[in-house]
Amino acid sequence: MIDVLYFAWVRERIGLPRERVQTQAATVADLVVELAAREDRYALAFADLNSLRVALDQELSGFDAPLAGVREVAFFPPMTGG
Amino acid sequence: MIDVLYFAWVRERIGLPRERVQTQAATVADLVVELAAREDRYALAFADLNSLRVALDQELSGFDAPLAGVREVAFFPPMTGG
Amino acid sequence: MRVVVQQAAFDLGGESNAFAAAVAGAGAVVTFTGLVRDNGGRLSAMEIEHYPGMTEKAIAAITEQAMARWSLVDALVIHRHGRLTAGEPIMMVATAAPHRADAFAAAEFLMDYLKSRAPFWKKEIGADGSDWVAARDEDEAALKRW
Amino acid sequence: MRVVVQQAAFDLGGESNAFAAAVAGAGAVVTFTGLVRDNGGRLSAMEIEHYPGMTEKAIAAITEQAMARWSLVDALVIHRHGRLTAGEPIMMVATAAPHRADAFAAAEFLMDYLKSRAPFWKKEIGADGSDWVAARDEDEAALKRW
Repeated sequence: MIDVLYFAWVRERIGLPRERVQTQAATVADLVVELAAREDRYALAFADLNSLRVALDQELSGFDAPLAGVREVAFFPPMTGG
Repeated sequence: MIDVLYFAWVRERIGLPRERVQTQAATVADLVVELAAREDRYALAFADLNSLRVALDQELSGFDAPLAGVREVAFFPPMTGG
Repeated sequence: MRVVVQQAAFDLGGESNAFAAAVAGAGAVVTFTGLVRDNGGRLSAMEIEHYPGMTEKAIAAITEQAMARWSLVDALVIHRHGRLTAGEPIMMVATAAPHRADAFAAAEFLMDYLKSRAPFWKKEIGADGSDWVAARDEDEAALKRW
Repeated sequence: MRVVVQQAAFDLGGESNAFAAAVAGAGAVVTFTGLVRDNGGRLSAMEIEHYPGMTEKAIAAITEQAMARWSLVDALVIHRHGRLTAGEPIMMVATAAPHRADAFAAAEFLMDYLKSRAPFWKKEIGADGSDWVAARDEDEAALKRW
């Protein structure tokens, strides 16, 4: 079980800020495929990976990163701080 | 007659902040020659023109600039503002 | 070095004075303050979402990088989240160094990284609806100079 | 645009707040503050001589150049003269622009020109005597980038 968090328009499209997910996905990309297959709102949120960023345990990461040992995955659009 | 002003170590070497000077000098360089010929303290102040800057009527200028119509000449070392 | 992430407003002047007073030996202090632009009166508010936990860590890591890379005496980052109105300060950065080149470079570095690498997302609330602010290509490109 | 040349101390925080409050439409405010360095405790005071009349004109001309060259909403320069002690603010610059790149560039431009083209001369007063601060080659070189 991992915690999956959504921010900004990813959160709005999926309709919730976080959830616990039971998964055997080996990588972030595998997890995205699983989530996108769930429902339209997930498919819509994950339609374009180029417009998404991912953090694993609060560190920016890539979609090819392994999920072994990861407790928290967050998906969000490019950041607009400052 | 023009007003000649001295700042920083130029002022200290010459021993006064400003004076009225009667001159027929055509350029700043000519005026420098006249002043340097006066006394040792002037010669010392004007010994190295590379370490001096000049302003004519409060605008930075060059040593080859003409003095015609100029009312105020200022000599000083490179500026250290900020 | 101090990193603050908060919803409450901060006092730019008070923070600037406190920062400048505490940097013995520094000759140069640079501050950057980001304000909510009113976009010609079309913007009524801005909502800033963030990722609690990661935000503080990401900013601390960026600030430590700046401290290591330039001769800084001190650095400060304050960043707000929540709902802000036009003209309000969103965030500020302050850097102090013996000479100005380091203070300027470190402040620009911090801003470039905060823009694109700190987990904040801005939403503009206007009279005709609201929209997430899109990341600008030039902000991503700005990171390449460091 | 505001240019102030004065002997009296100024309040960095108060000036920063007043400046930021008056720049409607700006998203970015940059300030630079120059402080008297204590040089490891060797400096007891600094005396700043200037050229009354030319100083104000030179700073106004530099600031007008900055306003013309970048998209600035406003700019402020305050520069002191007279006797200052270690840690005291010597001068400040503030710039406001829609975006940060303009605010940073204009502030750096102003600083580079004030360093080498505004008629101020600094003398450091220490325990073992006093000395005029020499202009640094790198300050003259910094002008070449503009």
